[in-house]
Amino acid sequence: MQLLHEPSPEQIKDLRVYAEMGVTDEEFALVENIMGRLPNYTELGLFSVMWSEHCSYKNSKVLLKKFPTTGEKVLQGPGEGAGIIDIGDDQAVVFKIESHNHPSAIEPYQGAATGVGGIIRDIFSMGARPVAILNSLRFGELTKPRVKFLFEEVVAGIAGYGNCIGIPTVGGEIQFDPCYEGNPLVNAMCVGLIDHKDIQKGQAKGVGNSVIYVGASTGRDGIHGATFASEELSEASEAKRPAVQVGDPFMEKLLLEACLEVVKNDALIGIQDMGAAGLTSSSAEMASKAGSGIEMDLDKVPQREKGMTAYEMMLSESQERMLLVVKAGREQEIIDLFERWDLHATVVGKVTDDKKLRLLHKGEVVADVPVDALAEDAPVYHKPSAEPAYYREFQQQPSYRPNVTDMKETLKELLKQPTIASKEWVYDQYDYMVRTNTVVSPGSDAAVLRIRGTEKAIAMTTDCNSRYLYLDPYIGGQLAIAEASRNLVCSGAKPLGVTDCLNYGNPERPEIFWQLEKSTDGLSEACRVLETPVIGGNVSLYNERSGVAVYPTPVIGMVGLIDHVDHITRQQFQQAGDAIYVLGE
Amino acid sequence: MRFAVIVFPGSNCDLDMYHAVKDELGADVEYVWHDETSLDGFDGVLLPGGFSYGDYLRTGAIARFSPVMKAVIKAAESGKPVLGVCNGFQILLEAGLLPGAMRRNQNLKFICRPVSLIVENNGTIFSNGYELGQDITVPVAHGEGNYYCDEVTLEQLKENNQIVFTYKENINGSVERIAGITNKAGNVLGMMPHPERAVDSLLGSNDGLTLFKSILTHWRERHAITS
Amino acid sequence: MFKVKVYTTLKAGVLDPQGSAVTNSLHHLGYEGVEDVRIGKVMTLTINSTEDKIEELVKEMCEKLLANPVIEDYRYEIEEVVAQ
Amino acid sequence: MFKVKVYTTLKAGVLDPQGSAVTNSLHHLGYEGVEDVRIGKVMTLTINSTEDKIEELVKEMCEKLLANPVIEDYRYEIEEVVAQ
Ligand SMILES: Nc1ncnc2c1ncn2[C@@H]1O[C@H](COP(=O)(O)OP(=O)(O)O)[C@@H](O)[C@H]1O
Repeated sequence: MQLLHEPSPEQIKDLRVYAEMGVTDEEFALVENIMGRLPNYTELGLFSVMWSEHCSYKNSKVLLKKFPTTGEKVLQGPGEGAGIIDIGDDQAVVFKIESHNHPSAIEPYQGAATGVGGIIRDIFSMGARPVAILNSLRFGELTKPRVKFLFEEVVAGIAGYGNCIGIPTVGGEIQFDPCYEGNPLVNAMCVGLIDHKDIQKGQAKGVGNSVIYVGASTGRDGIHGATFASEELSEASEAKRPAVQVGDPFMEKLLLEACLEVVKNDALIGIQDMGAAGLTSSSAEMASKAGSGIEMDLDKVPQREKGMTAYEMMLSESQERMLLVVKAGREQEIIDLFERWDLHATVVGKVTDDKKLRLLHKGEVVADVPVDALAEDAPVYHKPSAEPAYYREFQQQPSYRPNVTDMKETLKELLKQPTIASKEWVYDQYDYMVRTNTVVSPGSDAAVLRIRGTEKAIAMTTDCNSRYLYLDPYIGGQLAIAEASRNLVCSGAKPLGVTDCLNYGNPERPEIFWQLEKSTDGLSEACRVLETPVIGGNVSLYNERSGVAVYPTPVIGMVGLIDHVDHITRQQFQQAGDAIYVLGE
Repeated sequence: MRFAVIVFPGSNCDLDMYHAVKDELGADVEYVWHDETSLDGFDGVLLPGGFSYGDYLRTGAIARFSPVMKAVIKAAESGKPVLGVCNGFQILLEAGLLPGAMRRNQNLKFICRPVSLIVENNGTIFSNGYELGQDITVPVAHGEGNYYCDEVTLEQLKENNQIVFTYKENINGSVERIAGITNKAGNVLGMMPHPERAVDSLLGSNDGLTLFKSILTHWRERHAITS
Repeated sequence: MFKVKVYTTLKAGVLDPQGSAVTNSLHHLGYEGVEDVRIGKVMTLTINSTEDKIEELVKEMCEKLLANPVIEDYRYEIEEVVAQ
Repeated sequence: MFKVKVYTTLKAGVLDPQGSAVTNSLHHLGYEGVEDVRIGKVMTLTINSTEDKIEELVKEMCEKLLANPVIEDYRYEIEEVVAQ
């Protein structure tokens, strides 16, 4: 979609062009008010992506506040690329989970692959070495050819990216249910290790310092991806879907190694990946967090296609790109460092003191917007909530007791269910061993990785039984946390903390908002009791197709610490003659 | 004995190879960057697995033009042990140091799992520590390990005893279940399975350690004679 | 009997990491004149069909399986051959 | 400026796992008439060169990098284009 002429500020207002970008009348009035004038097309684009649910959490913020996010060991809670928890000896684990649902529904291989690529960047942009990838997948019933295709391609995409970049994919979970048929869920989690001294912040500090762009060049792919993720899927939305992003894991491998070298260099001030809303979110957020401004010359941005507009460059979600702030005068050092990795780094701008994001293109100022307005001042909504009728009905039903006459047959039937059956077909395709730390591989309760050079190990898992949440979001939320904790404890680990990915339907529907509200209450309560703070996560709403919402699916990623590799316990029976105990009620 | 682990852009088993040699074998080892031009200070050369240059054209096709490959060829010609694992094997094939080529796995899927290998030749400098016919467990992790060579080449491989490892079950479609072969001189070994992932029983198997020990044993014997 | 060639190429604007890698490699080898490389697939199919159906058939197979319409364009060539 | 297309295909006699998989899938989809599928690559290169050199250049690039002579055959088409 290439516009010959961008609409003028007046046209934008009169023709309500903003509505096409997902901006409401009230929000547009707010933008006009903040700017003290009408925004031009590029400026409006910046607001529309930064104020999308995907970037601003405008519908979920009120709920996320309820999560316990602090703890003695928490070094970084929500607010940066990923959360960080201390594991002693001046080391820490860094982890985060993120969704890539809508892109995967359209182009499953690339959607899943770029989802993995994105979450890996979140980890190494903190300065951490990514050591493991996990995932959590939801599809419709495998009897449908389209579902089969989605399933096979998503798995291949995760494998393709993770195997190539050389980070082991060590765990995950998969559920099949008709509610996911039109809108599959693809969540990816990455876990990293870091020495305390290497922890980075994505901040643009120091007036006059240089803003450096590194990685893949910018194309017209993924324009408005964040907005796309904040709408329901439909034929109409698919027609205006952004151009598909193709992942380049080789490029990311180079970026990863180079960035981990850069974080050891004291010329580096801040670093952040260009994820959703690409250049816009990375620059605005880095400036806003530091209380500074950024001025960028878009002519300097490496471009893959000819004739790109400022709007297109700022909204592109091309993959494998990073934004750095580097001390003035030390740029060449950093550029040379990247050069050694065959990567092109370019100075595209500088840090200013006026708290504005100012963009130049072909010698003209094409946008001049307060950074806080973009990064902080998105409206916050508390949507109406209403208990759904289905829930009331369930509550009134007498509890159901299955009448099992033939235990063996029933067991066989259960084991045949794709959701329960072995997932070997899947993890056979993941290189779960690379970097040779995987002590407990996929197929057990939790994956366990030793930490080389120490006696310690970390255990990790992703879990969520969304049927429980559908039936009772409060209890179901608690159960999700409890299940993840049990999986870690059974591996010999003490749970440290949680990252969550909240996958729900359209929050503008009161029943859906109610599900969100109740389940986050349940999750929060369980996290408080089990002392597993939430150190980061992601929200994916509008997971609907033709009015059918997915079950409330807050996927829980949890990481735990094992003090000594000798304490690792496995799921399998170890030898004949061992006694078997049942614990609990 | 001093080993070089060659690092190409996109190598990702370099660390595993390094630690296998350093921590488990206890030999000297250093990383050597792809744009180095000499390997003179080293007694053995290890080409690790991974996805050099993304394996985007054909596996190993681009890496073989790295400056360091001239030095690898020189090392091979001078009789030093050269081991290529997985992508390392693919690079050796593309470079012509070993005969044949790789195709996609027969089921077109990446395969990662421990597999049984049969030691077909324990007379090489890489396999002298194994029993002939020994069944060892070593992990594979590849998408293109389906070895191909024409019939003439296959005959030569057999005649010269160049087939060192075969898969017990044909997991990927390889000609005659071939998992690892040497050059005619016997000092260059390419194999798809990862011996460096099987050096510590904590991670499942240490059957791969014998391979590294074999190299060291051979080197020591030779040096005992010459010195 | 027909010999059909189906060519798929990435749509303009879609990133082609393979092509970029080959371009870079050719530059390193000294072929500086290479400005761009895009990589696609060519599938050669031998099909038993009647003449009036073949084009429709090929089109269908392309849309359903051989090409990925989300990121690829395709074209085909059909040639009748005498079965041996 | 030249637009060059390089086609690589597996040599006759080399089993093509991708081709076999596509043949099977097509059969499953009901296209029983498909007897065989072979999959190759098509690389489209834009090259800045003089006319007398181009063919030699392309041949060299094929032999060195673009095709693997152990397992692949290649052919190419060269077309001169007017640079914009
Ligand atoms: N469901 C959630 N639970 C806890 N924290 C969350 C959740 N969703 C988002 N966050 C946190 O809010 C912060 C802002 O998120 P975001 O701007 O999306 O960062 P990113 O672009 O890296 O995902 C992040 O630190 C993220 O961890």
